[in-house]
Amino acid sequence: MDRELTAWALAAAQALLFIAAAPLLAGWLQRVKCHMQNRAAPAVWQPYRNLAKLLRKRMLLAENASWLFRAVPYIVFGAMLLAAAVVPLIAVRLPSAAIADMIVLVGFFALARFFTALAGLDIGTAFGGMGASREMMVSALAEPAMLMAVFTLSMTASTTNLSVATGYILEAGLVLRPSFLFALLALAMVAVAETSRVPVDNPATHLELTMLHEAMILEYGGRHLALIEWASQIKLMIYSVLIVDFFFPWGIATEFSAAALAVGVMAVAAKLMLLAVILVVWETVLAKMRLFRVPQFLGFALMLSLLAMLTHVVLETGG
Amino acid sequence: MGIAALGLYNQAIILFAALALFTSFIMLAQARMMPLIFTFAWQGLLLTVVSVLVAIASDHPHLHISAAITFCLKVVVIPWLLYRLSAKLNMQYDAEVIEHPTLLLLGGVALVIFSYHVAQSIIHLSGLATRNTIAVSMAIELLGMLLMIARKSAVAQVIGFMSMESGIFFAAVVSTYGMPLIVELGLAFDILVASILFGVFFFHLRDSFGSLNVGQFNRLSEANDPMPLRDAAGESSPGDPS
Amino acid sequence: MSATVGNPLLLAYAAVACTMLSGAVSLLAVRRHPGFLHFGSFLFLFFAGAASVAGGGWSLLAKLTVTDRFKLGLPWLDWHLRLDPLSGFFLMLLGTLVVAISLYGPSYTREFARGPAAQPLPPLGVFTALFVLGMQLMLLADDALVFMIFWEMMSLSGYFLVVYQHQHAANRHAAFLYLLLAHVGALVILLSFGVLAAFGGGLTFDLMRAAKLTPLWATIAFGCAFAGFGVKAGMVPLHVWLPDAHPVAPSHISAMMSGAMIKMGIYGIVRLSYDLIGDVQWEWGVVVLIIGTASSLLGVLYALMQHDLKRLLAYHSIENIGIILMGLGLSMIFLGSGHKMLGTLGLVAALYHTINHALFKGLLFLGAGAVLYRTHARDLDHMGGLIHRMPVTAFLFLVGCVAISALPPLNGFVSEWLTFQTALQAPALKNGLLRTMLPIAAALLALTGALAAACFVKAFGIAFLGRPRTRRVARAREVPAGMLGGMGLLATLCLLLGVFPTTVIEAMAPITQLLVHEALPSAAAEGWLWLTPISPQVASYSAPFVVAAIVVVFGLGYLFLKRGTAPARRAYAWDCGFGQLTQRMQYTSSAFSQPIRRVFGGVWKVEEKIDTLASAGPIPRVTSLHYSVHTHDWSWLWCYVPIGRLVLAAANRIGFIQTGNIHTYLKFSFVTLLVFLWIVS
Amino acid sequence: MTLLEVTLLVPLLGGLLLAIVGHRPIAGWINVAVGVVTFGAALAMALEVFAHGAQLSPSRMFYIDAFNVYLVVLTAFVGLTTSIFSRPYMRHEVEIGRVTDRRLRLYHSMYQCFLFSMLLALSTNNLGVLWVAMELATLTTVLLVSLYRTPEAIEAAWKYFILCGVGIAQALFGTVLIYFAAESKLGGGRDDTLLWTVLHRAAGGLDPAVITLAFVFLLVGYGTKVGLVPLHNWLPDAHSEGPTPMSAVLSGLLLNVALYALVRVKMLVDASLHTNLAGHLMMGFGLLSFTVAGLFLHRQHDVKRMFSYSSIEHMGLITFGFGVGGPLATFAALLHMTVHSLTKSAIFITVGHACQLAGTQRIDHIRGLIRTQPAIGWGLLLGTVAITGFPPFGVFISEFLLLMATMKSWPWLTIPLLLGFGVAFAGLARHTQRMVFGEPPPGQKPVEANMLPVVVHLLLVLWLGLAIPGFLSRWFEQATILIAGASPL
Repeated sequence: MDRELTAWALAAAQALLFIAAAPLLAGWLQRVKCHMQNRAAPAVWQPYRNLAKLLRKRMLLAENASWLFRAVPYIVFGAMLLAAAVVPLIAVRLPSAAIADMIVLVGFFALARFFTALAGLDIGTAFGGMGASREMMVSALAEPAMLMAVFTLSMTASTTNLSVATGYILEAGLVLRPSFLFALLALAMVAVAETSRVPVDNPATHLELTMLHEAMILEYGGRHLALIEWASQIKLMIYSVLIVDFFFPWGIATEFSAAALAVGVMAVAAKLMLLAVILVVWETVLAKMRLFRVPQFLGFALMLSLLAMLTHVVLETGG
Repeated sequence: MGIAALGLYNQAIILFAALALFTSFIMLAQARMMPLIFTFAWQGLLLTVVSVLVAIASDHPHLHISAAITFCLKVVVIPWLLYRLSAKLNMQYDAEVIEHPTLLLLGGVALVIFSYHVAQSIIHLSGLATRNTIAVSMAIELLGMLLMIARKSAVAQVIGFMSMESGIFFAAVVSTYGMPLIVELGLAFDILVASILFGVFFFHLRDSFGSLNVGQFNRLSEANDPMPLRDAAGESSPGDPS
Repeated sequence: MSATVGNPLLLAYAAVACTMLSGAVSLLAVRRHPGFLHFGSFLFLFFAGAASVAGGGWSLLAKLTVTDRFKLGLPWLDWHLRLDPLSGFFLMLLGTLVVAISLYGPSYTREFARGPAAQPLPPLGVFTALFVLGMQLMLLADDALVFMIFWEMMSLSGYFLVVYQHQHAANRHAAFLYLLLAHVGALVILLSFGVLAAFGGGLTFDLMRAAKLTPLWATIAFGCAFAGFGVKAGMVPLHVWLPDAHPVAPSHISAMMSGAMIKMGIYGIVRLSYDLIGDVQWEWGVVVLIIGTASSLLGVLYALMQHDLKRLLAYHSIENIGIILMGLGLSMIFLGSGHKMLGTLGLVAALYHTINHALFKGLLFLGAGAVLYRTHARDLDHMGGLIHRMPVTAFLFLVGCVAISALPPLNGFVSEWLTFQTALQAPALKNGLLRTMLPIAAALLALTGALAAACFVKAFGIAFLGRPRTRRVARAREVPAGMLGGMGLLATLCLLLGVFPTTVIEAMAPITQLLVHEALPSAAAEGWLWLTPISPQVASYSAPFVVAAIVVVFGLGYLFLKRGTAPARRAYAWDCGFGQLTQRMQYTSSAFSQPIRRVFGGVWKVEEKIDTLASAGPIPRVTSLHYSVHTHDWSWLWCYVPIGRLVLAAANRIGFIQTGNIHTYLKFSFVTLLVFLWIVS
Repeated sequence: MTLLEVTLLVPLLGGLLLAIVGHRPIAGWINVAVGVVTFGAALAMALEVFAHGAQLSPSRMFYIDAFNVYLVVLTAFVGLTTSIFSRPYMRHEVEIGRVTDRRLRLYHSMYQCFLFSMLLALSTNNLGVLWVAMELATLTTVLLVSLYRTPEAIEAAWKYFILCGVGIAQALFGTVLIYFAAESKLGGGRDDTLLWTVLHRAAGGLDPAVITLAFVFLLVGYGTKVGLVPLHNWLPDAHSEGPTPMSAVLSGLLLNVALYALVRVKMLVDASLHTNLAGHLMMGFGLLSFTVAGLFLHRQHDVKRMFSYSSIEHMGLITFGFGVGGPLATFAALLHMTVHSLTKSAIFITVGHACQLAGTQRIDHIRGLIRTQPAIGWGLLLGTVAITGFPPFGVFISEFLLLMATMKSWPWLTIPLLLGFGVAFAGLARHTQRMVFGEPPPGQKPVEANMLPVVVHLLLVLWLGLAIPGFLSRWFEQATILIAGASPL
C-alpha cells in the first residue's frame, strides 16, 4: 500500500520536476543558439524571469474578448500538465502512466491546439484567423505522421502505454531496428513542426506573414501569456523526452531507489542537453520555408513513418 | 389423302376456299375503292357458299343460319354501307398508290406458305376432309392484317379488318363446323355495331383531319418531344445552393 | 423463443402508443389550435422517448429478449416483434434524441407558424410522429415484412419532413433525391432478405438465423444488405442525398435524421451480418473497412469546404458513419480470422461511436437550429460574435464541437481511442496485407480526426467568435429555455459518456454476448476509474483523471494567479496602427479552409471565381472585387449525373415506339404474332 | 343465381335508361344508384359464393368461382366509386362546355354498358361469350374515348378501335382453335365444348400443338387489351384523350378483365402442355412491358398519359407474376391486380380534379396543388406514394411477395425488376412532386371535388397493406389454388 503511495508521490514529483524543468530547457536552447550565432547569450534561467514578469503584470484584454478567451490558457496548460504527467522522465513503471497512453497524449496536444486556435479567432483580428487556419493545416498533416511513428513503436512493444513501451525497449537492449530509424526521423520532423521551430515556424519573429503559432496568441498578455508560453515550453520538453525515451532509453530508472533515480536524472539531463544542441544546429543551418512547402515537409515525415511501419511489418515480424 | 379421293362437295369446298384466298390477293393488289369493296363482297359470297356446302356435306343445320348471317353481313350490309359512305364522302373513284405492289404480293405468298407451315402441326388432328383449308383460313386472316398495314385509307383498313373476321369465320366453319350459335350471334352483333361505328368515324375523321388517310394521324406522336437531358434528377450538384 | 410478453416490450408498446397519440393529436387538433402541437404532440413525444429509453435500457441491462406477435400482415405470416439487447440499445439511442427534440421542438416550431412563409403545422407533427414510429417498430421487427414496412415508413415520412418547406426548390430537389435513393436502397435490402428467406424457407428472422447459406450466397446477401443500408447510413459513394436532405429539413428533424435515422442503417448492417447471416467472413470486413475509411476522410474533407453550417454538419455525419464502419470492418476482420475478443472490441468501438455520434450530432444540429432560429442565417460568413449574444448556446455548441473533434475528455475521443486500439492489434493477424492495412487505416483515422478538429475550429470560431458580420446577428438573443434544455440534456450525456466509458462498455456486454457470444471482461478489470480494453499492460485511459486535472488547474489558477491582482483592463485589439479594425477584416470560413483546400486539391471540383469591377475612365481603376468559390462533389458528377443522363437518354431513344403512326403499331402487333407463331411451330 | 342476373341486368337496363334521360341533371345520381345496386348485388353474390363455393348457373352459361367473384366485386365497386366521382366531374365539363347534352347521354349510357360488358366477360362460362363481351367493351369504350370530338380524341379512338379490333380478332382465332382442339378431343356435335367448366375438366387431354397455337393467338389478342409492350400503343392515347372517369375504369377494370381472360387461358394451356411455355412467354412479355413503360414515364408531358404508362408498367408486373407461377407469385399477382386497380382509379380521379383545377393536362402547367386545394394535392401525393410501392400501402405487399417469389425461383431476374422499380419510381415521382409542391400559379382556384372515392380506395389499399382480412385472404387463397394448384399458406 505504502509502496503504492510512494509510487504515486514519485509520479507527482516527476510531473512537477518536468514542468519546472521545461523553461530551463528553453533557456539552454536559447543560450546554445546565441553561442552558435555569435550573439551575447542571456542567462539560462532567463525564461523563468520572463514568466515571473508576465505573471506579475496587470491583465490587458481586447474589448471583445469572450469568456472562452480567458479560459483557454488554463485549458492549454492543464492539457500540457497532464501530458507531462504521463511521460516517463526519470523512471518507468510509474502508476501515473496509466492515466493516458500515446494516443491520449496526442489527444492532449490536439486539445491544447484546438483551444489555442479558437482563442486566435476570438478577437476577430486577421492575424488570429490566419494563425489558427495555418496551425490547423499543419497539425492536420503532422498528427497522422506522429501517430504512425508512434504506432510503429507500439506495435513493436505491443503496447501503447508509454512507460511499458520504454521499459520494453530498455529490456530489449540494443537492437538495430530499421523501423526505429525511420520512426525517429519522422518523429523529429513532426516535433519540429509541432513545437513551431524553424524551418516550419519561427518563434523568435513576429513578422506577420511568417508566423503560425505566435499569430494565434498575439492578443494575450499577462498571466495568460505566461501560462501559454510555459505550456509551449513544456510541449517542447515533452517531444524531446519522448524522442529520448523511445530511442535512447538507457539510464532511466527502473526501480525506485535513490541511486537509480539520481542516475535517471543525470542521464535524461545529459541526453536533453545533447538533443538541444542538435536542434540548435539544425535551426541554424536551415532557413524558414514558405508556408506551402510545409505540407511537403510533413508529407515527407508521413512517408517516413509509413516506411517505418512497413519495414516493421515486413522485416521485423515473423511474417 | 389426295383431293381426287374426296367427295364432290368437299372438292367444291376446297375449290371455293382457294377462290376466297384468291380474292384476298386481289384486295391486296386492288388500289381503287369501288373494286375493293366489291371484291370484299365477293369474298363474303364465297364464304357463304362454303358454309352452305359444309352444312349440306355434314348435316349441321345451324350452319345454314350462320351462312345466312354471313350473307347478310358480309355480302349485303357491310359492302352496301361502305359503298354509301364512300359515295357520301365522294371518294368512290379515288385510288391510292400502293408502294411496291409486287413486294406486297410476294409478302402475301410468303404469308400463305408461313401459315401452311404453322397449320401443319395441327392439321393431322381434324377428322374432317377439308382440314387443309385451315391453313387457307389462317392465310386469309393474316392477309387481311397485311392489307390493313399496307393501306393508308381508313376504308381499306376497315375492309382488311372485316376480311380478317371472314378468315376467322372461315376457319371456324371448315375446322369445327362453326362456333356455337350464341357465339355466332354475338359475333355478328359485334361486327354489325363495329361496321356502323366505323361509318360514324369516317365522318369524324374527315371533319377533324380533312381526309381519311390514316397515315397522317400522328398528333399523338411522342417521338418528337423528348425530355431535356439537363433534367437528369436535378443536375445541379449537391454543392452549395449558393 | 418464448412467446410471452416481457415488461420491456410492454414499455416499448407504451412508447409506440404515445408516438401514435402524438401523431393523432397533430392530425386532429392542431389545425384549429396550434397550441396542441407544442403542448400536445410534443408532450406525447416526450413520453414516447422516455418510454423507449426505459424499455430499451431495461432489456439491455437485464439482458432480456422478449418476442411477441400480432395477427396482422399476411394471412400466413403474423407480425413478429422482438426486443433484444441490440434493438434495446438503439431504442435507447432513439428515445434519448426524441426526448431532446420534444424539449426543443415546442419553441422551435413556432417559427413555422409565423411569417409570410407560414406552413400548416399538422403535417409536421404527423410526419414527425410517423418518422419516430417507423424507427421504433423497425427496431422491434422480427420478420422481414414488418422490418421493411416500417423501414420504408421511416424513409417516407422523412421525405415529407424534408419537403416540408416545399416553396424552396432546394427542398424539393433534396427530398426527391433522398426518396429515390431511399427507395432503391430499400429494394436492395429486400433482395438481401429474399436470399435469406429463400434459404431459410420463411420471412421470420428466426428462420433466417437458422438458414445455412453457402458462402457465395452469404456474401451476396451481405453485399445487398451493406449496399442497401449503406445508402441510409450515407456511406461514400452512396451519400449524395445526405448533405442535401439534412440541411433543408427543420433543425430538430435534421437532428433526428443525423442522430437517429442514419444509425438505423448501422443497426441494419449489424443485425443482418452478425445476427441473421451469422458467420462473418473477413473479406467483408476488408470492404467495410475500406469504404469506412473513404467515407470518413472524404466526409471531413467535404465538410471543411462548406460554409453552410447545417451542410457542414451533414458532411460530418458521413465522416462519423465512416468511423463507425471502420470499427465494424475491424471487428469483422478479426472475427472472420478467429479473434473473437478483438472482434468484440471492434464491435464495441463501433456501437460506442454510434451512440456518441447520435448525441453530439444531435446536439450540434440543435445548436445550429438555435442559431438559425435567432439569426435566420445558415451561412457561416453571415454570423460571428454570437458567443456574446447567446452564451449558453455557444457553450453547449462548444461541447458538441469538442466531442465531435475527438478530444479528451469527451465521448467522441473514447470511441475513436477504442477504434485505434482495435486497429493496433493488427499483429495478431496472419495475413500480412491486413497487418499493413490496419495501421494505415488507423493513421487515416488520425488524419480524419485532425481535419475534423480543424473543421470545428472553423465552424465554432467563425460562427460564435470574433465580431458579428451582419446587423441581425449583432441583435440576436439567447433562445428560450426549452431549446436550451434539449441541448443541455445531450451535452450532459456527451460529458457523462466521455467520463465514464468503463461503465458504458460494461452495459454493452449483453449486445456482444448476443451477437458474438463474447464480452470484454478485461475492459473494467481495474475498476471504473481505468478503461483497459485489452489489458492494463497494453493500454489504459482514465477520463475522470483528465477532468480532475483540468479542474485542478482552473482551481489553482484561480487561487494563485487571479487573487489579489487588479481586474483586467479592456482595450482595443492591436490594429498595426492602421486605424479601427472592422468585422470585414476577419477571416471568413472560405479563407480559413483555403490552406487545406490548397493542400488537398483535386479532392473537390473547385470553381474559383473573381469578379473585378473596374471604373470607366482613361486609366481603369478596380472599384470592387468579388471572390466566390464553389466546391462540387466528384462522386455526384461521376456516378449520379451519368446515371441520370443514361436513363433520360434511354427514355428519349425509346420514344420511337410511340410514333403515332397507326401502321407502325399494326406492324408491331403483326410482327409479334408472326414471331410467336414461328417460335412455337 | 338470380343475384348474378341482377348484377348483369341492372347495368344493362341502366345503360338503356340513361340512353334516354342521360342528359338530365338527375342522370349523375341515376348512374350512382345503378352502381350502388350493382355493387350490392355483386357483394351479396360474393357472400353466397363465399358460403357455398363455386356456382354454375342452371344454363351452364355463367360460372362463378373464387377467381372471378372477387374481380366481379372489384369491378362493381370501382364502377360505383367512379360514378360517384364522375357526377361533379361531368357537371364541370358541361359547365365549361366541353360536353353537350347528347354526348352526356351517350357518356352515361356507354358507361353502364361498359360495366355490363365487363361483368359479362367476368361471369360468363363460355370462352366465346367472353370474347364477345371483350369486343363489346371495346366498342363501348371507343365511344367514350371519342367523347370530346377533338381531333386528338378522334385519332386516339380510331387507333384504339383498330388496334384492339385486330387484337381481339386474333383472340377470336385462338378461341376457334381451342374449340377445334376441344371438339377433336370430346367429339363434335355437342354445343358445350366451349364452356370453361368442360374445357378445364378436359384440359389434360387437349392436343398440345393446337393449344400452343391457340395460346399464341390469345396472348397476342388479349395481350393487346392488357396493354403489353409492344401491343400497348393504343393505351396511352386512349387514356389521355378520353374523359377522366373513363380513364379510371379503363385502367382499373378493362386491363384487369383482359388479364383475367389471359390467365383463364393460361390455366388451360398449363394443364394441357405440362411445360411452362405459357409462363415463359408471359414472363418475357411482362418484363418487357415493365421496363419499357418505366422508361416512358420519364418523357411524359401529359399527366394522364404518364399514369397510363404506369398502368402498363403494373400490368406488365402482374403478367410477370402470373408467368412466374407458383403459389406465392400467383398470390402476389392477384393481390397486385386488386390494389393496382383500386389505387390507379383513385389516382385518375384525383388527376381528373387536378386537371380541372389547372385547366390543362400538361405537367409543366400544373403546380402547387397542395397549396391551392390540399385535398387534391395530398390525394395525388399519397396515390403516387401508394402506386410506387411504399408501405404501408398494399402495393408494397404484393411487390414484396413478388420479389421474394422471383428471388426464390429466378434469382437473377430480380436485377431487372430492381432497375425497373427504380426507374419507374424516379419517373413518376419527379413529375408528381413538381405538380403537387411549389408555389401555385397566380389565380389558381379550387374546384368542386368529391374526394370520397379517393379516400375510400386509399383506405382499402392501406388496409390491405397492413392486414389482409380473412375472407379476402381466403378468396385469394382459393384463387391461387385454382390457378397455381397449391396454396401459399
